[in-house]
Amino acid sequence: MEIVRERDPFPDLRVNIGTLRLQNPVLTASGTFGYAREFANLLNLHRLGGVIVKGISLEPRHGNPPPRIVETACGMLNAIGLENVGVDRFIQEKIPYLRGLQVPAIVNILGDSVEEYQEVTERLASIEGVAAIEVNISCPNVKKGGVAFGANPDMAAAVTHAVKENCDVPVIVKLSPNVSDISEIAAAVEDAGADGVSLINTLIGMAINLEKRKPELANVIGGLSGPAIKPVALRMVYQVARRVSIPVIGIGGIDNSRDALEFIVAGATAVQVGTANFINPRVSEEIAEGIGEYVKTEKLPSIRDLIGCLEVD
Amino acid sequence: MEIVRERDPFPDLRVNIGTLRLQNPVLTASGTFGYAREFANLLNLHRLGGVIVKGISLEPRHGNPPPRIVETACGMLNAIGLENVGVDRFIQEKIPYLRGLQVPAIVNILGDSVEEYQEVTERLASIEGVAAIEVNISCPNVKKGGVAFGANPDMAAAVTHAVKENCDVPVIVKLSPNVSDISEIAAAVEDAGADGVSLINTLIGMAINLEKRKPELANVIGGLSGPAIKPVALRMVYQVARRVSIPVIGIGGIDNSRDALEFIVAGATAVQVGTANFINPRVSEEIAEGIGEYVKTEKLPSIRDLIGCLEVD
Amino acid sequence: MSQYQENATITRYERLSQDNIRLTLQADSIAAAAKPGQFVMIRTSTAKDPLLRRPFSIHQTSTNGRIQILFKILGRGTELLAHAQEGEQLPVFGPLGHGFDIRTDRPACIVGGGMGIAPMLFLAKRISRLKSNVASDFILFGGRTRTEVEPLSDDFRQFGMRFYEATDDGSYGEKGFVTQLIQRLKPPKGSVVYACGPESMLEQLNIYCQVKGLECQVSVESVMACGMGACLGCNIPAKDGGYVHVCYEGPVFNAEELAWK
Amino acid sequence: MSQYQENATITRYERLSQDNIRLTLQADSIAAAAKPGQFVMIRTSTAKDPLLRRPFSIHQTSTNGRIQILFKILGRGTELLAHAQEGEQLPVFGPLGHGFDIRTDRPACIVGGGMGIAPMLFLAKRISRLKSNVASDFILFGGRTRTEVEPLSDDFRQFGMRFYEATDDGSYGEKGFVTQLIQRLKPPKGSVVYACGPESMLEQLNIYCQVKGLECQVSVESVMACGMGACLGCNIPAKDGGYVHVCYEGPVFNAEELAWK
Ligand SMILES: Cc1cc2nc3c(=O)[nH]c(=O)nc-3n(C[C@H](O)[C@H](O)[C@H](O)COP(=O)(O)OP(=O)(O)OC[C@H]3O[C@@H](n4cnc5c(N)ncnc54)[C@H](O)[C@@H]3O)c2cc1C
Ligand SMILES: Cc1cc2nc3c(=O)[nH]c(=O)nc-3n(C[C@H](O)[C@H](O)[C@H](O)COP(=O)(O)OP(=O)(O)OC[C@H]3O[C@@H](n4cnc5c(N)ncnc54)[C@H](O)[C@@H]3O)c2cc1C
Ligand SMILES: Cc1cc2nc3c(=O)[nH]c(=O)nc-3n(C[C@H](O)[C@H](O)[C@H](O)COP(=O)(O)O)c2cc1C
Ligand SMILES: Cc1cc2nc3c(=O)[nH]c(=O)nc-3n(C[C@H](O)[C@H](O)[C@H](O)COP(=O)(O)O)c2cc1C
Ligand code: FES
Ligand code: FES
Repeated sequence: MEIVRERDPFPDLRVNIGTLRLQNPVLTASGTFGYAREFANLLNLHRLGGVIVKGISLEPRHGNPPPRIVETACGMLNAIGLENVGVDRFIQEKIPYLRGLQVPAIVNILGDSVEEYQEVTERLASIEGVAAIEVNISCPNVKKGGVAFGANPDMAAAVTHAVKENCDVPVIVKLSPNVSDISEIAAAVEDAGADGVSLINTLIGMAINLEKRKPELANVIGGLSGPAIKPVALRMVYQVARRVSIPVIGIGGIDNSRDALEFIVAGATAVQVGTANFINPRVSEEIAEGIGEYVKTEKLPSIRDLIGCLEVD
Repeated sequence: MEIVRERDPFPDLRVNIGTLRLQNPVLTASGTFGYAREFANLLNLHRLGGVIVKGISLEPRHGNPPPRIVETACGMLNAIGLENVGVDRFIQEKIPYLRGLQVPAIVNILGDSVEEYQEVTERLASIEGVAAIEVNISCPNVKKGGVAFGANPDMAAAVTHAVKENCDVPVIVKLSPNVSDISEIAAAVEDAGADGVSLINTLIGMAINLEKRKPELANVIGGLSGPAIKPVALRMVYQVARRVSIPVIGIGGIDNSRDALEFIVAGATAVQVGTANFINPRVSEEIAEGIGEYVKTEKLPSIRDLIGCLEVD
Repeated sequence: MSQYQENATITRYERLSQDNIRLTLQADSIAAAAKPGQFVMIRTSTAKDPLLRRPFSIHQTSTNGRIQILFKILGRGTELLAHAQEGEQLPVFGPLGHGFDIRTDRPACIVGGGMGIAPMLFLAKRISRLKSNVASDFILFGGRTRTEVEPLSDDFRQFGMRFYEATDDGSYGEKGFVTQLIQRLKPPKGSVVYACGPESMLEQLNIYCQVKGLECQVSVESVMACGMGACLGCNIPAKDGGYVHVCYEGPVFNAEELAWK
Repeated sequence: MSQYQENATITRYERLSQDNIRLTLQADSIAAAAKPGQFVMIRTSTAKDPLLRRPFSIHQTSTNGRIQILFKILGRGTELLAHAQEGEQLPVFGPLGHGFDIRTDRPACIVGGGMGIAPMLFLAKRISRLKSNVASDFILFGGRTRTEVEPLSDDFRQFGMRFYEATDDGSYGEKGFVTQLIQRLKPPKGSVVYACGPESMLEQLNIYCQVKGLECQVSVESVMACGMGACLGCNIPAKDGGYVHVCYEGPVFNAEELAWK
C-alpha cells in the first residue's frame, strides 16, 4: 500500500532547491524540530519534504541562561542562544539517525566569523547524510563589532562564499528580516553562489516583566516567531522572489496548509514550519497532506504551478 | 469636583517632550483617532495627554482603493494610502475644534519630498492650536526612487531639518521600524534638531487571499499594527532610548495600561495608542487612568521615575 | 449622533438554521438611539485573536431596550459568536453609521437578499409605524434556499405590506432572484426602493431604478476596523471618482452616489 | 517512551476552591503510559492567542483511561481552562518528561507544597501499590491556607501512609511550612524524599537531605514551549555549570544535579 501510494503520480508535490530534490515542499525549521528523532514517534517523518536540524557550531554551546522563552501576542520570543552539541558530536551522535531517514536532512550552521562557518562546512562536507547546508546568517559577526552577517550584503556574501567553496551539497542561505532591504541581501548571496534562500529568521523583539521591571528573557532581547510575524514574512518572500532567480523557501508563522500555500503563491518554492511544531508536533505532516489535497482539488498539474502565481494588478 | 481633581497633585503623570507639556503620557496615534472629534462622545478627551491627528499632506489625497485593511493574527494590515483632507482644509475645518481642546493637539505630517514637508510645516507654523508637529518619515521619497525617508539617516535628517527650521513648535520625528538599525536613524534626527522621536510606525507586511490568489490589500503591501508588533516595538524603544537623549515616545500594540507602563520602563517618556482605539474607543482614557493607579499604588513620586528604569544585569 | 459601548447580555439565542443565528441583546442605550439601517460592532472574543470587532446590522429593536442581530456563520468571528450563550455578555458598540432615509410620503419597496434581509425587519417595522397605510408597500425577500428564508417569513408578514419571497433553487417561495420579483411586481411610480444584499443584486436594482426613475437606497458592506470614522479603512468607490466611507457616510447610500462596476 | 496527542473529553470538572480546579479527562493512551511525575501539555484555546500549550502534572490516572490534572488559576491560560466544561474536548499531549524513580526497597517521604501536591497523588498511589508495607512512609502536604489543603486531604488518607498537613497561616493542619514538618518528623534513615513545590521549599529540602544523607528527588518547573525536547527553552542551571532541560531531562531531578542559588 505504502509503495503504491508513493508511486502514485498524483498529486505531484515535488520541488527542487538546486540539486536537492524534495518529495514535497514542507520542511521543518531549524531550532524547532530538535534533531528530528524527537518527533519520530509523533509523526511520519517520511511524509515530510525534509528536515532541518538545530543550528550547529564548531564548538558545543551551552546557550543562554534561563528564561529563554516567553509568550507574546500570537507569538513567542526565544533567546536559546544557539545551544548545540557542536559539529563533532553532531556528526557522531545525530548523523547516524538522520542518515537512516528516507527524506533529506538539511544541516543548519552558524558561526561567529567567516572562518568558523568555513570550518563547520569542511567538517560536514564529506559526511553522508548531509543533504544540504542551511546557513544561518543572523548571527553577530564578532570580528565586526557584532553586526549580524545578515545585515550587510558584503558580509552575507562572504559567508556564502566560504560555505559554498567548501562543500558540494546545495547551500541555502537563511536571511534575517531585521534589515532595511532584504532583497538586496538576497541578491548578494545569490551572486555569491547560494543555491537557495530561506526566510525569514526571527524578528528581534523584547518583553518586559512589569512587576520585576526586568526583561522577561535573561538575554534581554530575543527572536519573535509564530503567527504574529506571518504578514512580514509573506511580504519579504514576495519581495525576494521577485528579485532573485534561485528558489526561495518561505518561513514565518506557518500554522496550517493554507498558510503554506499562501507562501507558495507569493513565490516560495518550499516552506518551513517552526513554532507551530511546539503546539502540534504533527503539524508539518498535516501541512504536507493539506497541500496534496489542495493540488488535487484544484486539479493542478503540480505544486510547482502555484509558485509565485500571485495576481497583482 | 473636576477642578479639584485636576489640581490634586497626586498622581503626578506630567511629562515633557521638548517644550511640550503633557498632563499624562498617553497620546493617540496618528491615523487611528481621526481628527479627534470623532471620539468626543466616546471618551473624555481632556483626560488624555494629547491627541495626534491623521497625517496631513500638502494636497488632499484620496488614498488607496479598497480593500485597505485586513485582519491578521493579533494584528491588522492597513494601506489607507494616507488619505487626508490636505493642509489647507485641515486648517480651515479641523483646527477650530482642536484649538478648543484643553489638551495639546499634535499634527502628523507627511510628504513625497523634503520640499513638501517644508511647505506643510510653513502653513502650519503660524496656526494657533498646533501644539507640536510629528513628522512621519515612513513615506517614500519620490525623488530618490521611492526609498522611505526613514530608511536612510541622511534623508531622515534632511526632513527633520526642513521641518525644524520652519516652525517654533516642538518637532517629533516618527521612525520607521523597517530598517537594519533604528537607533542610527534616531541619532541622525536628534542631531538634526528633533525634540523627540516616536516609534514605531507599522512594519511592512502582506496578506494573501488563497481563493483568489491575489493580495488581500489593493495596494499589495500594507502596514502591520496591533499586539503582534509589540515585542518589536518594545525592543526598538529600548534600543533608541539608550542611544539618544531626547524623549522617546513608544508606539506599537499598546492595549492596556500595563503595556504602556512596559514601554515607559523600557525608556519611553510617553506612549501612543493606535489600533486599540478601533477595538475600544475609550481605551486611551482607560490607559491614562491605569497609569495613574499604578503610580499611586507603587507610591512613585511621579511617572517620570519609571522612565527607562528597566533593570538589566 | 450618540454612540455607546455597552456590555450587552444575551437574552435570547435562536439558531434559525444551521448557519443562521439570531441573538437578542439587552443594550438599552443602543436600542433607544438606533435607526433602521444602522449597525453595531461586536467583539467576538475576549482574547487578542481575532482582534477586530465585526459589524452587524441592527435587525430589530424593542421598547424594553433590546436589540437583535441576525447573522450567518462565515469565518472565525461569526463562528465564535455562534458559540455565545444566553446570559453571557458581549461588548457591543453602536448604533453606527447612517441609516435609511425613510420617505413617509412615498410607497416603499423593501428588498433583501440573503443576510441583506437583516436590517429590513427594523426598517419595515419603522415604516409601518410611521405611515398610516402600507398596503401598497412591498417587501421582497430572496435567499439561496428554504432554510435561509422560511424562518424569517412570519416576522415580515405582520406589517400588512405585500410580502413576496423567492429562493434561487425554488425550494421556498418563487423560484428565482428578487430582481426578477421586482421586475414582475413593478412597484408603483414614486416608490422608494430600500435594498440590502449581495453587490450584484444591488447593482441590478440600481439599473432597474434608474430606468424606472425610482429612488434607490442601498445598504452596502466593506471591511471595517473601527466602524466610526477613525481608520478610513472602509472606503468604496464613489461615482465622482473618489471614495466614500461605508461606516460613517453609509452603510446606506443613494445608489446613484456609488461607482458600480 | 511513547507520547500521544489526544483530543480528551472532560468527564468531570471540580472546583476545589476559588482558584483551584481539578479536571478529569478521558485520555486512554496517555493514561496507560503515564508514570508518576510526568506531565501533559494542554492547549487552552483553539484561537492563536494564547499560542502555547501549558504544562500540568498528571495528578492521577485511572484504569478506565482517565487522567486528572489539578491546577491553580494564575494567568490567561489557566483562566481559559477554568472556563472549560464537562463534555468539551481539550487537546492533550503526553505523557511527557521523566518521572520519579520509585525506590520500592526504601521508605518514602513524599513532600508537596502548594500546587506541588499535584503529581503526588499519582506517586503515592503507585508507591502504595508497589510496596507491601507503607506504614513507615510519609506524606507531608503544605499550603498557604485551608482552602488549598483541605479539599485534597481525603484523597491522600486512603493509602495508609503517615499523612501530615500544614498551612502557612495555621488555618488547617499544623501551622508552618512542610520543611518544618520534615525536621520534626525525621523520616527514617535510608528514606527517599520525593518533592514538588516552590523553589525555596525544594532548596531547603535539598539542604536537609544532604545533611541527613537522604536521597532527594525534586520535580521542578520552568517555562516551556514544546514540552518534548524540540525548543531547548526550558533550561535550568545544573551543578556542573551547564544546564539541564526540564521537559525531557526532568521535570524530576536528583536534587544534587541542580545548581541551587
Ligand atoms: C455594515 C455591515 C453590516 C453587516 N451586517 C451583517 C448582518 O446583519 N448579518 C451578517 O451575517 N453579516 C453582516 N455583515 C457582514 C459581517 O460583518 C461579516 O460576515 C463578518 O464580519 C464576518 O466575520 P468572520 O470573522 O466570521 O469572517 P472572517 O473570518 O473575517 O472572514 C470569513 C470570510 O468572510 C468574508 N467576509 C469578512 N467580512 C465580510 C464582510 N463584511 N462582508 C462580506 N464578506 C466578508 C471574508 O472575506 C472571508 O472570506 C455586515 C457587514 C457590514 C459592513
Ligand atoms: C512540568 C510542569 C508541571 C506543572 N504542573 C502544574 C500543575 O500540576 N498544576 C498547576 O497549577 N500548575 C502546574 N504547572 C505550572 C503551570 O504550567 C502554570 O501555572 C501555567 O502554565 C500558567 O499559565 P497561565 O497562562 O495561566 O499563566 P501565564 O499568563 O502564562 O502567566 C501568569 C503568571 O504565572 C507565571 N507562570 C507562568 N508559567 C509558570 C510556571 N510554569 N511556573 C510558575 N509560574 C508560572 C508567569 O510568570 C506569570 O506571572 C506546571 C509547570 C511545569 C513546568
Ligand atoms: C526556539 C527556536 C529556536 C530557533 N533556533 C534556530 C536556529 O538554531 N537556527 C536558525 O536558523 N533558526 C532558528 N530559529 C528560527 C526558526 O527556524 C524560524 O526561522 C522562525 O522561528 C520563524 O518561523 P516560525 O514563525 O514558523 O517559527 C529558531 C526559532 C525558535 C522559535
Ligand atoms: C489604519 C491606520 C492608519 C494609520 N495612519 C497613519 C498616519 O497617517 N501617519 C502615521 O504616522 N502613522 C499612521 N499609522 C501608524 C500608527 O500611528 C502607529 O504607529 C501604528 O499603528 C503602531 O501602533 P499600534 O500597534 O498601536 O496600532 C496608522 C495606523 C493604522 C492602523
Ligand atoms: S471602518 Fe474605520 S473609518 Fe470606517
Ligand atoms: S520545553 Fe521545549 S525543550 Fe523543553
